[in-house]
Amino acid sequence: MTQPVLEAKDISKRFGATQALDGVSFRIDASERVAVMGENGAGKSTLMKVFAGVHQADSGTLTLKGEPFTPNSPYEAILSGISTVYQEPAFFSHLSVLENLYMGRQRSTIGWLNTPAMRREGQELLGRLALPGKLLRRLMGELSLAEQQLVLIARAVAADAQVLILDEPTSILTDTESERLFTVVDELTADGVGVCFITHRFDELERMADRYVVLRDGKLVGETTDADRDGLLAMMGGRELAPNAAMSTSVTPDRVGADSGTVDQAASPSQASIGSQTATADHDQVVLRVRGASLESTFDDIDLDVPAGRITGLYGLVGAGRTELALSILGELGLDAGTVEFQGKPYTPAGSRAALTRGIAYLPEDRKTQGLLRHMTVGENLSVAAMSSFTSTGVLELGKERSLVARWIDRMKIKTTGHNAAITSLSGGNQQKVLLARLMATQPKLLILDEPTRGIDVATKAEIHRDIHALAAQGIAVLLISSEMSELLELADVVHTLHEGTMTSTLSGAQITESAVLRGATGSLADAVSTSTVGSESEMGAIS
Amino acid sequence: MISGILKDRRSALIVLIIIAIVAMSLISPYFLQINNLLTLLQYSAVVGVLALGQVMVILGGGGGIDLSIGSTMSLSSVVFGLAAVNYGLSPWIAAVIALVAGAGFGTINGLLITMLNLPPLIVTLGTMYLYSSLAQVLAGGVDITGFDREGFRTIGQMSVAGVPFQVLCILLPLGAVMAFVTRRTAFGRNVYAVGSNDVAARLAGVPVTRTRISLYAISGGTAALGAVITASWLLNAKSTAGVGLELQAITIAVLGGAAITGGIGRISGTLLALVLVAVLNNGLQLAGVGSTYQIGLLGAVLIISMLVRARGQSKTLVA
Amino acid sequence: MSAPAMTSPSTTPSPEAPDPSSAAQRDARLLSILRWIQQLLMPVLLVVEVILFTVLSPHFMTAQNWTNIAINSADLALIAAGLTLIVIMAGIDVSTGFAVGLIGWFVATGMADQRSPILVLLTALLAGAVLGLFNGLLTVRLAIPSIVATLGTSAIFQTLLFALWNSTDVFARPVFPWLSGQSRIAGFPTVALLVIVVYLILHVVLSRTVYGRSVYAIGSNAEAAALTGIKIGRVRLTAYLILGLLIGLAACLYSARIGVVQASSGGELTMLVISSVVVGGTSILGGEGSVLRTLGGLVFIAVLRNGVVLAGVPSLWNGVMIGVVILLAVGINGLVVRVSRRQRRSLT
Amino acid sequence: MKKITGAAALIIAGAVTLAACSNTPTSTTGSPDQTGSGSSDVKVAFVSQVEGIPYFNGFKTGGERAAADLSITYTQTGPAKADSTEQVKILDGLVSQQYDAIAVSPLDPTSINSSLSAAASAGVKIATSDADAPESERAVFVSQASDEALGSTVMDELAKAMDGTGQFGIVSGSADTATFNNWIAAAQAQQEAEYPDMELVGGIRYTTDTAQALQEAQNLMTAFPDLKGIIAVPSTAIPGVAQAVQNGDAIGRVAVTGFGSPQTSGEFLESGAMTSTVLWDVEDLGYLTVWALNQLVTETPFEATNEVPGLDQPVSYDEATKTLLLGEPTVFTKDNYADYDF
Repeated sequence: MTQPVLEAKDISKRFGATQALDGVSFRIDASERVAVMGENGAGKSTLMKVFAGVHQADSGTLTLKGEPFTPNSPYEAILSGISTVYQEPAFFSHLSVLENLYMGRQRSTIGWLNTPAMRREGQELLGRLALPGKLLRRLMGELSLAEQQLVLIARAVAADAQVLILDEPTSILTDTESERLFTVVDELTADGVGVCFITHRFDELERMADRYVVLRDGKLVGETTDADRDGLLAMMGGRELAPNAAMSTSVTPDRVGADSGTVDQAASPSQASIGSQTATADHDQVVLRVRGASLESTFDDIDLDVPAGRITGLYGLVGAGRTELALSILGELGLDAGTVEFQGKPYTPAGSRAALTRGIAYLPEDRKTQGLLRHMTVGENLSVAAMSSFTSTGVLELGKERSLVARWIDRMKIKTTGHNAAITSLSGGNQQKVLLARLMATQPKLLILDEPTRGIDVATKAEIHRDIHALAAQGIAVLLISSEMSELLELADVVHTLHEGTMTSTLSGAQITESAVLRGATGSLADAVSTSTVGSESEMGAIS
Repeated sequence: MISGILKDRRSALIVLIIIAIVAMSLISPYFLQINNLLTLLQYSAVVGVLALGQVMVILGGGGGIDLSIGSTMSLSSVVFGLAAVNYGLSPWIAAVIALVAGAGFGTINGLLITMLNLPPLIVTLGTMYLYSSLAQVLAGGVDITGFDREGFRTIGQMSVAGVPFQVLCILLPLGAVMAFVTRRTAFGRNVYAVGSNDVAARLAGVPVTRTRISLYAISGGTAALGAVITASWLLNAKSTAGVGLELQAITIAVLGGAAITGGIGRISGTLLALVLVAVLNNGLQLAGVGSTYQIGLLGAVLIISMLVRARGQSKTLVA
Repeated sequence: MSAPAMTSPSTTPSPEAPDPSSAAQRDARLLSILRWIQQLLMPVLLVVEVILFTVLSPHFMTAQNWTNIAINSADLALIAAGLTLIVIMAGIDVSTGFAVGLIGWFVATGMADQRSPILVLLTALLAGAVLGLFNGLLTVRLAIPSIVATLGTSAIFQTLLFALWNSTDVFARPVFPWLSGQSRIAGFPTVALLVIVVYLILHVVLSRTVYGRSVYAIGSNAEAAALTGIKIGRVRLTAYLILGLLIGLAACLYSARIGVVQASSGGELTMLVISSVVVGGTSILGGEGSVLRTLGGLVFIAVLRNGVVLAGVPSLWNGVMIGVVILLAVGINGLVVRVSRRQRRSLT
Repeated sequence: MKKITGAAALIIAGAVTLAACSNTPTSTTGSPDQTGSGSSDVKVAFVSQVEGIPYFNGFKTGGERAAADLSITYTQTGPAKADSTEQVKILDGLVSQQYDAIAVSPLDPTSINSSLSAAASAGVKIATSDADAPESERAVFVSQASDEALGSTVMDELAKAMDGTGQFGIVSGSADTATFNNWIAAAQAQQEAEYPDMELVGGIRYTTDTAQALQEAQNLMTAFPDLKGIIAVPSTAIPGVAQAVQNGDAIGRVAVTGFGSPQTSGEFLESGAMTSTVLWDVEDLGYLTVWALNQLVTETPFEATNEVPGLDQPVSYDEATKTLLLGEPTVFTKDNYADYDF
């Protein structure tokens, strides 16, 4: 335990305007298990990617077993004994599990594959993770998400690593699968391997790690061996930076019956400026009613009511089926069973286009791949869904378009040089505002927001939160899908929790507490032991 | 602002065209003569019309490319010939039939590509064989002649105020219409949105499939238009009318600034690229450089124009 | 690392949801049927084709005719094998035909000038390597989409051939007598054996070596491949080099077979090569395919081209059949992808 | 921008280099631009069917000889591939270069018509040579030999080799070339009239290149094992067909004749894969064409029989069809092909 396997000193890394890592010093000893924790965008994944050679630090030094270590590529890092399972799975869906297991480090003699040996070892390897050996011949693309994850872990385990980095390995695993993983990790550490986890699962902390390290805004803010949830949460939260976005971990705003926001919303300029406030009469009328919605192996028998003027939260871990549920309501994914009613009338989901004309607008989860029209301007991005409002013959009335765009840029306080700016010239937060404005310009009755603040800076996040409040105050029904606890606690009037495709709880008012939400989301309703998390992490902003 | 102008592919093309014109007029004293310039224009009409169709398909993204554009032109030409000769229809009606047929051939491409999610490169490779071979079979391998020529030759042979009819009354209006459609209509906006990011476009309510199918239909229609122009110009319907034109059309589209990945490019750029290629071809023709050398030069121009582009853009891992 | 003995797997995470729903099962069944069709399409079509032509022409099922087919498609086969590597990595090369013509000119001229056959063969291989690497550099290092880059080089190769040819047909005798198609080993045309050897080697390389694995990995997911340390650029360049060398070899066969090099020699090969690869079932989107499939596609097309003549069908129909088969083959691939995607619930 | 201009410079430089070293199929005798040294200002041109094949090289040799004799300027050019559209473009280009007289060997007699009329109305004297466009406004057609004579000669040659009996095949060039079709029709007519024991099998096989011709010939021999002869039509098909006979070890069993230049056929005449090839003295044709163009420019009418200074035999002129006829076809065999340089 004396000699650190991997030691980082003063690591800094900047992406454009974002200081992703700011002077982080960190060590993993041999046979040690370290959990790295922190909120979205805290820099956890970036730090791991510096170790893994994906990113190169702007400053600072790495040492591996006392030797200076500057991996310029993932390959070098792997060769040096740092093995990583990334959060975004990187595998070869056309190839077999066996081929995936050994890609990049095949057993071979002068380029000649020793397949029998790999198959033998592969069997054993899968066995350690309690996977059946016959899986070796299956195509990776045909496996379930959990199986894929386990294969990738097996792959990393097999790499004779000195340091094993696992970025949220258990988020889609069942408890039995997770336990298997921990057993394997135990064996590895017994052999002197250092293991580094990124995790949000407080319930697993003690089983998982010996030491807990907390990052916040790119800085290392604390280290402890005490798995005390509140203490860790306090370190991770560190709310002094952004009082406006104050997360009250225990207090839930109870706004039943209140038309305007409760906290410091009244003074917010955006609230006053977004649209008229005449729609209040519709409040509480159920806009979207879902009954018995099922989609094979995705979600099952979901009932959901989304009332006007309210923010309805939907919480669940990655893979719980939240996004899929939203896409099914839109009609982008099918629906095996169940009924949907919209504004009191039966509604057959038929795709985003039909949904938009009916007044259902969806803000997609992944801004980059599902939201932005990258080669187009801010104005074109903003107006694309509302083109019918400035054309009747198919010919665009550009004057109308300009004023529409200008109005929304102004209302949403989008920081841009204007209509003709390239969308890619905006910061992530402002891009997200454009996408939100895109939806608002269609004057929707129902807004489905899927992770609306993922990878966005704190200040913009607060603005978007205010906007969401204001929209609800106008009478729009909002379905807020989020894996960020603080967001739901702050915004939602009602929170539904999803676990592996089933609705596990519906909480409202004072019932909405972290532990209650988490119990629902982890499916451990019976298990009342304090379980807590801050939500699944994504550092998309940092990558872009 | 100025750097914006300089970065625009079109300004680079204008510079290139000027340089080319100067160079060509030095090489051949006949180059700058009015007659020659008009001839030069005349030949650009057919390939220009095809390039306009091609650029629409490329703009629509999703690996959009139409290798079958030449074959579609051949097949439409045969359809025209059969309608005008075998069925004795007026060439004007036959022309309309050919246009509809061409759009239909394009729609078949579009349906296969969007409905079955197939790579455009391969689908249009398949239909390239299919259409050109069908053209040969239907025409029995020979040209179809003998349709009523009076009046119909207007398209290909007359000129208005010295400017060839097919340029003044077909190519330029078509270019203008397409420029208008792409920049000023909801359909055009949809095209760029689909080419830029089809998933995002779909979620924003853009009819992705319908837009893409329309693009292939347009491409097929322009190919048929090319066939009609050729038929009127040569006064016969050739079953091999479009052979080799797909390369030229793609080259002009890409040279004009259309990104092969979709979503980037302007109709005006395509037209400028067309002028550049026409100037180079015509100048070299006058200088007595054979047409095979022009093909090679076209290839070099294509690669060099991509090099300029590749520098500015991030490299992709996959071809 | 020491691997402590593990107990046999006690818990088996089941990928398919334990409660079977009819929709998913239907999809799964449809998918497996489609996979069957996908696998069997080419063999079945081949058998049907052979039976059909045997019935239609008494001269089809003769040793002489099969020998002709083999000899006439040997050069095509070599290029198609090389192109398969490129296509598995989601690339394409539309310059192969004129590359053959261009190198063919060097071969024919070398032979006409009475150079040593070994020297001519080496020149052809070297020239093939240079052309292949040139394409490779454009697409790999300069990041030009391969379709655009090779469209360009195809035009350039064509022009170079035209310039070198300079209005003079070059008549060539075979580089080595055994390249001519006359030569037999145990009754088999030597060139056919050469093709088989090349295919076996490439098949083994693709399925049994680290390099082959890397090729599939790049085609399947280039970024993930980079993460595992595969040197993507080098692997892709090597593939272009292999293709180039095979083109060099094919050029020797080509000039021996045709006996003359003219201005447009080789041009007809380009699309046939691509068609062979695609009809064989190698996905143009990358990640899957094999040279053996390509061989199947190639045999299908070669037999088709031969059979229609013997059966008295005008050669104008060739394209119709090739086109239909291409669309059929990719259409089934498309269905498989579509159904499997529906199963995986992905948005894109 | 620098890079783009750089690229521009490169492209233009390439173009200029190409133009400068145009040792390409186009060639010009005399100096077209400045010097009128010794030559008069008359400029004539010929548009071939395809650039630079040996056949049209021979034509050029003859044309240049005539131009030198007559002290005029002669240019010959043509498309890279046998493409009638390209041919029309080239013709229009020559008209805008203000040639005095232009002769064309049209690939397609219809599509060239309008350009020919346009040229004629621009004051350019127009002739066809080597192939005709009967409906056009050409002033004269310089005919190498009549289609009938060519067709029957080649059929006679084949019949001689086949003893006037048995199956034979025809491998032609592209289906839409009028001249080829005329020759073949004449050959078929001759066979039907004179050689009833011969039988055309497999129909006419159209091909676009040598490789295809090879394959078609090979398949013909397979499909019809008793095949005794093949007529190969253009110079692109000849090497393919002959090579097929050679590859198939059928020399002596399958006779090959056709229409091809002696140099293209030489190799195979030597090996015996071809028995003969039928054509005409193309150098003489080139010479006659340029002479005729000069006559047109100087507005000298043709006589019924013309003594052309550079040719051995007098040339007849048919007023009704406005056709100058070079003479009878020439049959090239192993013995005499070496005397011809085209």
